[in-house]
Order: sequence, then C-alpha cells, then structure tokens
Amino acid sequence: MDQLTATLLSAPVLFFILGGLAAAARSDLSVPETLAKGMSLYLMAAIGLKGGVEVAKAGIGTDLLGALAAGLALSAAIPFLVAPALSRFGGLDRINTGAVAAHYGSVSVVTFVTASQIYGSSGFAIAGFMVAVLAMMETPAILSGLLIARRESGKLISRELLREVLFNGSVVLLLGSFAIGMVIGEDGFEPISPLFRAGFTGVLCLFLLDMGLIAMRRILETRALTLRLAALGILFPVVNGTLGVLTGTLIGLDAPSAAALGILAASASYIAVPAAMRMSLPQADAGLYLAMSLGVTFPFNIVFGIPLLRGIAEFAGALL
Amino acid sequence: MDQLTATLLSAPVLFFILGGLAAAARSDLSVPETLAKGMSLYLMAAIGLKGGVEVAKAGIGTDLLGALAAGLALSAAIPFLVAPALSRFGGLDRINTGAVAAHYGSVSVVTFVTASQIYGSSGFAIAGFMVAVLAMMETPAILSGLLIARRESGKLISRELLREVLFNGSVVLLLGSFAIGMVIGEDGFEPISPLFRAGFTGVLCLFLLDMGLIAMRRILETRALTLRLAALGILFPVVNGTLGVLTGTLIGLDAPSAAALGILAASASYIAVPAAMRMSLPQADAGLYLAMSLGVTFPFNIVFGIPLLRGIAEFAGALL
Amino acid sequence: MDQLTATLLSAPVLFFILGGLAAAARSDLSVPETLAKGMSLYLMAAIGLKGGVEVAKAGIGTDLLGALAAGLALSAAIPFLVAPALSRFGGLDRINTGAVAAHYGSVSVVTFVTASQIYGSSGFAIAGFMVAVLAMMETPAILSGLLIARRESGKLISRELLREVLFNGSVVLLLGSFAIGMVIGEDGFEPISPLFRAGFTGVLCLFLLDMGLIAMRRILETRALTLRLAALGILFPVVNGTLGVLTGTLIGLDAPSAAALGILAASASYIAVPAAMRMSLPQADAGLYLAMSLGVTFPFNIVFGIPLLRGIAEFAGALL
Amino acid sequence: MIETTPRERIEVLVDAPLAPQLALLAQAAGITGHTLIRTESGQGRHGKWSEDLISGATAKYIFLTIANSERADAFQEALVPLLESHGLVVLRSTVNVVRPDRF
Amino acid sequence: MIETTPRERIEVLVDAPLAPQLALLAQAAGITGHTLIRTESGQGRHGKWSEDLISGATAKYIFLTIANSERADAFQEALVPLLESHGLVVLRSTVNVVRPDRF
Amino acid sequence: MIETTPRERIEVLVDAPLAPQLALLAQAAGITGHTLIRTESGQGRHGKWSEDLISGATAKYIFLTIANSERADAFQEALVPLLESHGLVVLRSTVNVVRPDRF
Ligand SMILES: Nc1ncnc2c1ncn2[C@@H]1O[C@H](COP(=O)(O)O)[C@@H](O)[C@H]1O
Ligand SMILES: Nc1ncnc2c1ncn2[C@@H]1O[C@H](COP(=O)(O)O)[C@@H](O)[C@H]1O
Ligand SMILES: Nc1ncnc2c1ncn2[C@@H]1O[C@H](COP(=O)(O)O)[C@@H](O)[C@H]1O
Ligand code: NA
Ligand code: NA
Ligand code: NA
Repeated sequence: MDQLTATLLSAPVLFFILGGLAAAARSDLSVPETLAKGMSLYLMAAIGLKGGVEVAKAGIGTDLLGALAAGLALSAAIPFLVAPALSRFGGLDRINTGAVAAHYGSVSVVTFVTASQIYGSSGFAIAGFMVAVLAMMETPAILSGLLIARRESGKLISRELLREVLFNGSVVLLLGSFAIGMVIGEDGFEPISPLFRAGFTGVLCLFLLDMGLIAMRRILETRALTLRLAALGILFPVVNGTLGVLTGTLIGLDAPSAAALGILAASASYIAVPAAMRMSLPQADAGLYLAMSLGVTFPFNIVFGIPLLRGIAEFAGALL
Repeated sequence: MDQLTATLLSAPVLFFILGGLAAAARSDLSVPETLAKGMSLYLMAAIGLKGGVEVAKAGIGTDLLGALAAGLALSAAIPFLVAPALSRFGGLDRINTGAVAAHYGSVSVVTFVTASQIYGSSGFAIAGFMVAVLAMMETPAILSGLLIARRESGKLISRELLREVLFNGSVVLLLGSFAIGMVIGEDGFEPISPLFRAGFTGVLCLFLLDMGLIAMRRILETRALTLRLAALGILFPVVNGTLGVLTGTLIGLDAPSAAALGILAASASYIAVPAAMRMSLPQADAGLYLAMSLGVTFPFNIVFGIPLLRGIAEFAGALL
Repeated sequence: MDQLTATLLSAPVLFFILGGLAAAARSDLSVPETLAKGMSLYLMAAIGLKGGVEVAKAGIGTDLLGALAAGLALSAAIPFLVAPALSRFGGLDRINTGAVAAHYGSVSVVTFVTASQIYGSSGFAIAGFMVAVLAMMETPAILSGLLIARRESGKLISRELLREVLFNGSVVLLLGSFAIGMVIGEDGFEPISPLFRAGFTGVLCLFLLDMGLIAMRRILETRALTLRLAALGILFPVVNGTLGVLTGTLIGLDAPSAAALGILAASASYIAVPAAMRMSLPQADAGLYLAMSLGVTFPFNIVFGIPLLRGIAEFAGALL
Repeated sequence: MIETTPRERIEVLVDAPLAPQLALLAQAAGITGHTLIRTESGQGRHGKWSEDLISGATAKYIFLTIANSERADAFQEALVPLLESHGLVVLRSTVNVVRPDRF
Repeated sequence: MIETTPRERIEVLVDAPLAPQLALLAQAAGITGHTLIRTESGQGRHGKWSEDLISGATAKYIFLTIANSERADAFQEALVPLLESHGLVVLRSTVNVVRPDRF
Repeated sequence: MIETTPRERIEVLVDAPLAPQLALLAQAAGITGHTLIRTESGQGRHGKWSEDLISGATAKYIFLTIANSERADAFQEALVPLLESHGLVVLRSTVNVVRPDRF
C-alpha cells in the first residue's frame, strides 16, 4: 500500500494522471507529436547509456546471459499464452489475435523507465544490464504474433520485416546507447550526465503528461474496445508480470531486477510493434491494439503494476 | 533607471531584442513552431510547479483568496475598460473591439514568467500563489469580450466555448502543475528540479528569441494596425498595469506580488484568447489582435513594463 | 594516435558512429527534422554565448582582428583553390563547381563545436573569440562560389542574396549570442549556464546521432557522387585544414586556436550554403553538394580531421 | 479495367480552430469522412499567414472531402453563411473513385 | 500559349508505414515519380485518426503520382487487392502537365 | 443551388527556398493569393528527397493557386524558364469556385 502511495505521489505519475484528467475533461491541451517522439528518443538514449555505464562499473556477470535468455523466451512465448484468451474470451479473429498478442509479448520502454525511476528513487535499484534485456524483448514477439495470425502461410517473413525485427529504431538506439555507455564508462559519462541523468526525471514527467493525454483519448475515441478486451488488458499484465517476476527470481536475479523482468513481461509495446503490425498485418484493427496497449495496459502498469510487481518480487525473493 | 538597465541587460531580454533585430534586418533566422510550442508548455509546467512547491513550503494564507478574487475581477473588468477607447479612439467596430478587449483582459504567461525571473534574480520574489492567479486570469476575459462583441445575441456561450474557458490547455497545465507542485513539495521536486528549475532561464532565453522574431514580423507584416491602435497598445499596459499594482497593494499583497498582479493586468494574451476568438468571433481580424498583443504590448511589457511596474509597486508599497 | 583514440571514444563521436551504423543497417531509426533544427539552433546559441563570455573575461586582444581577417580571407579564397580540382579532376561543370566550392569555403558549425568539445575536454582550449571567426566565415564563400559559377554574368548579387550573406540565420544567431555573452559576462551567464553549458555535450551527442544517420543515408542514396569526387571530399579537408592551421600559427594564434582555424578551413557548410545555393544556383545538383559536404567531408572531419589538425597545430606551434 | 465512378471532391481552406465546425457541417450533410491536409503558409487579400502553434489562431488546413453530388451540394449550401465570416476558400471538382458506395 | 498535355493524377490516402509499398507498386507499373503529402488528421467509417509519431501506426499520407493513362491503369489495377486490407482511399482525375514525357 | 464558376487550379511542386520566387511571379501575373502545402518526401528521376530542415535545401512545397485562365496563362508562361533549372512539376486543372471575383 505504501508502494502504491509512493508511486501515485511521484511527479511522473502525477503528470500522467494530469494528462488523463485533462483529456477526460476534453481540454485542448496537447503536446506536439514531434516533441513526444523526441522525448521518447531521449529516454531511450538515456536509459541505454545509464545501463551501459553501470555495467561498465559492475561488470556483466553471468546474470546477464540468463536474463537475456529469459527475456527472449518470455517475449516469444507470451503471444502464444495470451492468444487463446484473445480469440476465445475476447472474440477476436485470427489476424487481430495475432496483432494484439504481439503487443503483449513485446515491451513498453516508458513503463520500464518509469519503474526504474520509481524503484531507484527508493533504493530498489534495477541492475544496469536489464536495459539489454529490454532491447532484446522488443521485437521477437512480432514473429510470434505473425505466426499466430497466419499459421498456414508459407512466406512468413519478408526481408523488410526481418530488418524491422533486428534493426528496429528503438532496438538500435537502446542497444547502441547501452554499448556506448559501456565503452565510455563513468568518466566518459560525466560530461553528458547533466542532460542524460539530471534531466531524466523531468523529461519523463513531460512525456508521461503526453502519454496520459494519449491514453485517455484512445479510450474515449475507441470503437473497437469491448469490456471483455478491456478486462484482458488488465488481466494480462498481472499474469504476465507475475510470470516474469517468478522467472526472474528462479534464474537468480535480485528482487529489483526480477521485478523489472516482471515489468517487461507485463508491459505491452506501443512503439516497435504497432508500426510493424500496420505493415505486416494491415487488416488488423490499429484502433484496437492501440486502445488495449496504450489505453488500458499502459495506465494500469504505470499506476498499479509498478508497485504490485515490486511487492511480488520482494515476496518471491523472501521465499527463496 | 537602474531597474530598466538591469532588465535590458538580462540574458532573456537580450535574446528578445536579438530576435527583434534579426527580424527587422529580415534575416531568415527562425525557430520551428513545434519547438516554440514545446518551450511554451515547458515554461508553463515549470512556473506552475515552482509556484506549487513554494506554496507547499509557505502555506497558502489568506492572501491567495484575495488575490484570486482581484485577478478574476481584473480579467473580467479590463475588457470593458478598454473597449470604449478601442471603438471611439481606435475606430474599431463592435466585433473587433470585443476581440481585442478580450486579449487585454487575459494575460501573457511569458510576460509573467520573464518578470518573475528578472524580479527573482534581484531578490524581489513574487509569491508562489500568484501562479494560481495567473491561471485564473487566462480565460474570464473571453466571456467579457464576447459580451462586448455581441451584446444583443441571446446564445452567448456554446458548450464548446465553455470548455475552452474552463479547460483551456494552458489553464489546465498551469493549475495542474501548480497542484502537483503542492503535492510533491520541495522533496518531491528535487529529482525534477534540474529540468524545471536549472534549465528554466535558458529555455526562457530561446523562447524570447523566438518571440522577438514573431513580434517584429507581426509589426512588419501587419496591415491592420493604425498608429492610434499602436498607441493604445502602449497605453493599455501602463493604465491596466498601474490599476493592477494598486489593486494588489490595496488588498495587502507584498510589493513583488502587487507588481506581479500589475504585470498580469498589463499583459495581453497571445495563447488562450486568439484561438478562442478565431473560433467564437471568426469575423474579427486575427492580424489586428495579434499585432496589438504580440507586436506592441508584449515587447513594451518585456522591456519597459517589467521595471516600470516594479517601480510603481515599490512606491505604492512605501506609501501605505 | 592517442588523439584519434580519444576522439573515437568520446560520447559525441560514438553517437555519430552509432547513427552511421544504424543507417548502414537500414534501420528505421530517425530524429524528426524539427528537433534536429532545434538542436542546431541550441548549439549555435550555446557556442556563441560561451565564446562571448570568455571574451568578456579575457578581453579581445589584437589576436581577434588577425583571426577575423585570416578567416575572411580563407573563406573567400578556398572556393577558388578547390574549384580547379572540382572541374578538372572531378569533372563538374561550371555551375556545380561553383556550388560545391562555396560549401568548402564556408564552415560547419557542428564540426567546430565537436572539436571545441573534444579539445576542451583534454585541456586544449580554443580561444572564445574563434566563435566570431566561425560566424565571419559562414557566408563570404557564397559570393566566391557565385563568381566561379557565372563569371561572365553582370548582375551577380541580388538584394535578396546580399541579405542572405549578411543576415543569414546562423550568422545572426552566432554573432548575436556572442555579443550577448560579452554583455552579460560570467555573472549574467550563470543563471543560463545549466542549459547552455551543462546540457551542451549531451545535446551534441543527440545531434551527432542524427548527423550520422543523415550522412550515411546521403552516401547510400546519392546518385551523383563519383569516386573521384569522394576522394576530393577527403583531400580538401586535409589540404584546407593544414592551410588553416599554418595561417593561424603564422598570425600568432596559440595552438588550440590555430587548430580551430584549421577545423574551420577544413569543414564544409551544410546549413547556410546549401539553401543559398538552391536559391542562387538552382541548376546545381543539391544531391551532389550535400553528399560531398555532409556525406564525406563531415564524417571525415569528425573522426579523423579533429585529431589530425590538433597534431599539425601542435607540431607547427613547436616549430615556431 | 477497374470501374471507377465520378464523385465530387470538395476542398476548403479553413482556419485550424474552425476545422472541427466543418466536420460537423459535413456530417450534418450526410458525409461520413474527411481528411485534413497540412499547409505551411499562404497569402491573400488579407495579407500573409503561416503556421502558428503558439497562438493557434492563424494556422490553416485544407479540409478535403469526397461525396456524391447530393451530399456535396448540401455541404456546400451549409458553407454559404461562413464564406465571408470565416474567410473560406472553397474548391469543387470531380474525381473518379473506386468503391463509390463509401462516399 | 504553352502546350499542355492531359495526364492522370492518382491520389491515394495511405497509412504511413504502407507508403513505401505503394512506391514499389508504382515503380512496378512503370511510374517513375511520386510525392507524399502530409496530413494532420481525418475521420471515416473506422473512426478518427491523427498524426502519430510515437507508435507510427496511425499517421497517413497522401501519395500523389502523375502518370499516363496506361501506367495509371496498371498502378490502379495493382492497388485493387490492397483496397480493403489497407483501407485505401483512391482518387483519380485528369490534369494538364507541361513536359508530358516526364510522366 | 449555389452558383459556381470554373477557375484554373495550378499546382507547382517547388523547392522550399524557391517558393518565394513563385509568389513573386504569381503576383506579377496578377494573381493575388496562394497557399503552400506541406510535403514529406518524394522520388523522381533525380532520386529521393525528404523534408530537410537542417540544410533547408531539399524540402519541397506544393504551391497552390487559383486564378482565372488569363492570369493562369500568364503565370504558367512565366514559369517556363524555370521548368528545367528549378526542376518544377506543374499541374493545371479546372475547379469550380464560389466567389469567382476573388480569383
Ligand atoms: N469521404 C471522404 N473524404 C475524404 N477522406 C475520407 C473520406 N472517407 C474516408 N476518408 C479518409 O480515409 C480514412 C479512412 O476511412 P475509413 O476507412 O472510412 O475509416 C479516414 O480516416 C479519412 O481520413
Ligand atoms: N510522376 C510524378 N508524380 C508525382 N510527383 C512527381 C512525379 N515525378 C516527379 N515528382 C516529384 O518531383 C520531384 C522531382 O522530380 P525529378 O525532377 O523527376 O527528380 C520528385 O522528387 C517528386 O517529388
Ligand atoms: N487565389 C488563391 N489561390 C490559392 N489560395 C488562395 C488564393 N486566394 C487566397 N488563398 C488562400 O486563402 C487565404 C485567405 O485569403 P484572403 O481571404 O484573400 O486573405 C490566403 O491566405 C491563402 O492561403
Ligand atoms: Na510484455
Ligand atoms: Na491583462
Ligand atoms: Na571551410
């Protein structure tokens, strides 16, 4: 409960709520798309750099390999886990099932970033290498989603799609900044730390303000979201998040990193996957998958998922 | 005189002058609109947060209520004060009179922000709660302006317009950040203070550079601005500003806050009101009201109004 | 060699390389144009301010006049130096020769900024007044390029073009910020230093990330660039840069400032000149001059030119 | 060959804050869809304008809608009172569309 | 007077991520050029959309291409299978151009 | 029914730095108004381009102007020398306008 209050009263989450309230009151407040894109690039570069710098300090260790493998498995597997619920309980056809499932297998960078800020500010510090896991989990789910959508089809992956999976902009930026952080280390990071470390939480506030506006507007304008699908949008993060935390705990991650793996499993993509789905499954309803991932799951994770998964991770860690 | 020099030699005002000179020399220097909008959002969030944090420290006190009431009264009344001059001396028809008058009743966030930066940097600190007064004064003048423009008309306010008045983007952002600042207090503000406090004056410089360009280009390109209207654009801030300072002094505000109320009364809107007027009084000449508010009154206030109203406030405070 | 390693391992250059690699892998990573423009404005304002503040501290001295004269001469002369190579060895017609030559006479602000960051971080500090030289060298080359392109033509310079040369946006911003820096001095700079000094290297990283993307995409998409022209794009910075360093050393600049004059001579414009050429020599191939200046010379300078010219400057300084 | 059917193309240059009103008028005329196109700047008898995100008052969009001639007429009729007050520029022409029942 | 020649103007409203595919189809139909025009927002039977740079999924462009009628036919034919799946709006009309050999 | 009158619609794809020159030529031809429309990118015989705010050299606009046929002819005539040097794409068609005296 304390964790929930601490989350709710942190500046980033309050700005997120402000955005949601403004959109609900149909205020004309808005952040230009270009700036939102810029803040998103900034947050990815910053989180990548900070992760890399930490790894340069702490060393990689064997944890990283286990975490990478676990992340890869979760990203590839979660779409198959959620697909039956989407088609049977949610009533989606095969193509929309695949498209939505891909979103849940992938991750939300900002959910991870917000969690790492909130956890970190109370001394519950996620290991730096989790950024690599974040990058690793961005795109494998796209392939799983496509497999679900067109199981029969022979030619699953075009060259274009493979490039999207391997060299997707956010994957490249996250991994690239991570590598740069590892190369430059704490000393090389010092001159850029005012922008990338000191400015970080403030930019996160402004970005979450915009995300609050976007999420609420998605919910208000959606035509495709049924009550059942909205319920799944809340159930999925709880189930997948718990699965992620337990996996993390079992492979020996410390509690904060296990919680982070939970956050990754719980969160749904709204950057890498939607564009890929629009390209590969144009028949799927973009309004639907964005409403679920941005309108339902993202707010749930920011407000409830972050404290919840920390609680589960601390509990699971204590059991072992 | 010292105050004037101090104002003129501060970095933000120098950048404003640089923008004006560049536009006068018809340089192709320009700041993309999207970035200007972003800086404007940033400045509003920052000023709101800082005001809220200060109130969290200092408590609200009874001053706030008096100041809010005074602000509301000034915003609603000033359009009626300036309207006769606009129509008789300025020669405007009823619709344009109403549209221009609404601008003068409302406020300019950046004039307030610049004043608070310049005053604050010489220890003449405006009370935090004046940010709430600023937000309060943004939109009531819209209603007064409409009353002036179409006195007969029965259906003055559409639901759309009411939403614009109550939930205008800048009102929501100012009040929302103010509330967030009050909730998080000094401690919660600390992690975001590098962006919102340390970065503040620098962003103000870049924003005023753009405002200098915009203001000068407005003046150079306007077709609607007569000499008489330009004279009113200088007279209004002096008269309304003095009125604001005196009101503030009489209701017991300290000198800096009384000067701030003067700044609010003296300044004319260029964010909330123009869009509302374009929507509600499309027949009014946008070129005219933007030339007066952005091209004449804004520069006058930035350069002369800020030191002048401080002088009046110090004088009035000493008299009482 | 140490210098090269230090350059290659600095965060800004690593981000530049990341951008290049991402574009080479045909990743969809991209920075919105508006933000790139904003960062470019920021970098110019910051470098101008910092130069001015330093001059306010150190005084102008007689060096400035010599350096300004040398810069002017280099900017005006280099187009004539490179033109024969472009037309004879490169096979360009008169118009394209003039357009490309103008780029090499002018300068690249970001190459200067990167050099000043990298030099400065190892105590090899460029004098503040070199910013004025940078601004001075932006546009004279435009006139030289036009002379080369249409020697016969009587009416060389339209009023529009003269304004472009004298009041070009980047010239105005650089000189304006420089002047503001001189006026406000160290004390007045202090409140804006978090944005303009502390944030500087970080913004440079993000800007160079984008430049890496742009430069590599230019190379991949160009149709006009021949091997011979690409070779010239590498030869020119070496020859012109050496010329600049020697000139600087001869007129008595200290080693860092002589190296900076070399950087200015070596670098090719991609801001002020391309737009002017599009306007004045629309027949010239924009794809060609941007491929040479942005695609070849810019990366060469960032990675190799910066350490190379420092080496030459130290060597030349030791000889004298 | 693909069969195409003529429909009316109406383009209205409109101030950004007034675009939602056009959408309502189009809807009232039975038109189900429209697209807003971005402009950069312009010039007319009332002087110059350019994109303006700060005041939000002087930016303009091109409101594009395709409709059958009946609905197009109704929409154009509804625009008449706004022509002068809102400073609209209204263009109408014919285009061929593929799935005509949509429009 | 300048001589002008009629050519076909095809405009396709298309989701941003699908625009490169249109370019390939146009090329396959022998069309050498196109221009993408920016939109801001729109409304249709599937609801509203507006520019969206974060997810990159719901922004749209107008793909404009000029071609002779033969190539225009080939391109339009190639679009048929995408009409429903990609939610395209396709408009075709005639314009007069100056250097007709370019198109 | 509203009366509409045919007018000429001229669209010119033009490099951003050259757009002001077109406005001057249009003015010289007696045309009082124009609107610049934003583009995103394109492709032609000279390769690809896309919006470019850094160098400002490779962005393009669509210059749209409506005029009566006399002025349209004069404007188009004035464009001839620029067609090759400025790489213009010029389109002309007919639209119906409402207040024809404006154009
Ligand atoms: N009648 C129309 N006129 C102009 N644009 C339209 C029209 N109908 C649909 N559109 C555009 O096409 C998009 C998709 O349409 P729809 O498939 O009906 O939702 C809409 O969001 C509009 O941007
Ligand atoms: N057939 C076409 N349809 C539409 N736009 C075109 C066409 N051809 C050329 N363009 C545009 O004109 C620009 C210059 O064309 P070009 O001179 O052929 O390279 C291209 O980059 C396109 O934006
Ligand atoms: N002849 C024209 N062709 C294209 N756009 C025009 C024309 N006349 C006016 N406009 C546009 O309509 C706006 C308002 O026109 P006006 O009411 O004449 O100032 C102008 O700023 C232009 O953007
Ligand atoms: Na997930
Ligand atoms: Na006021
Ligand atoms: Na040079």
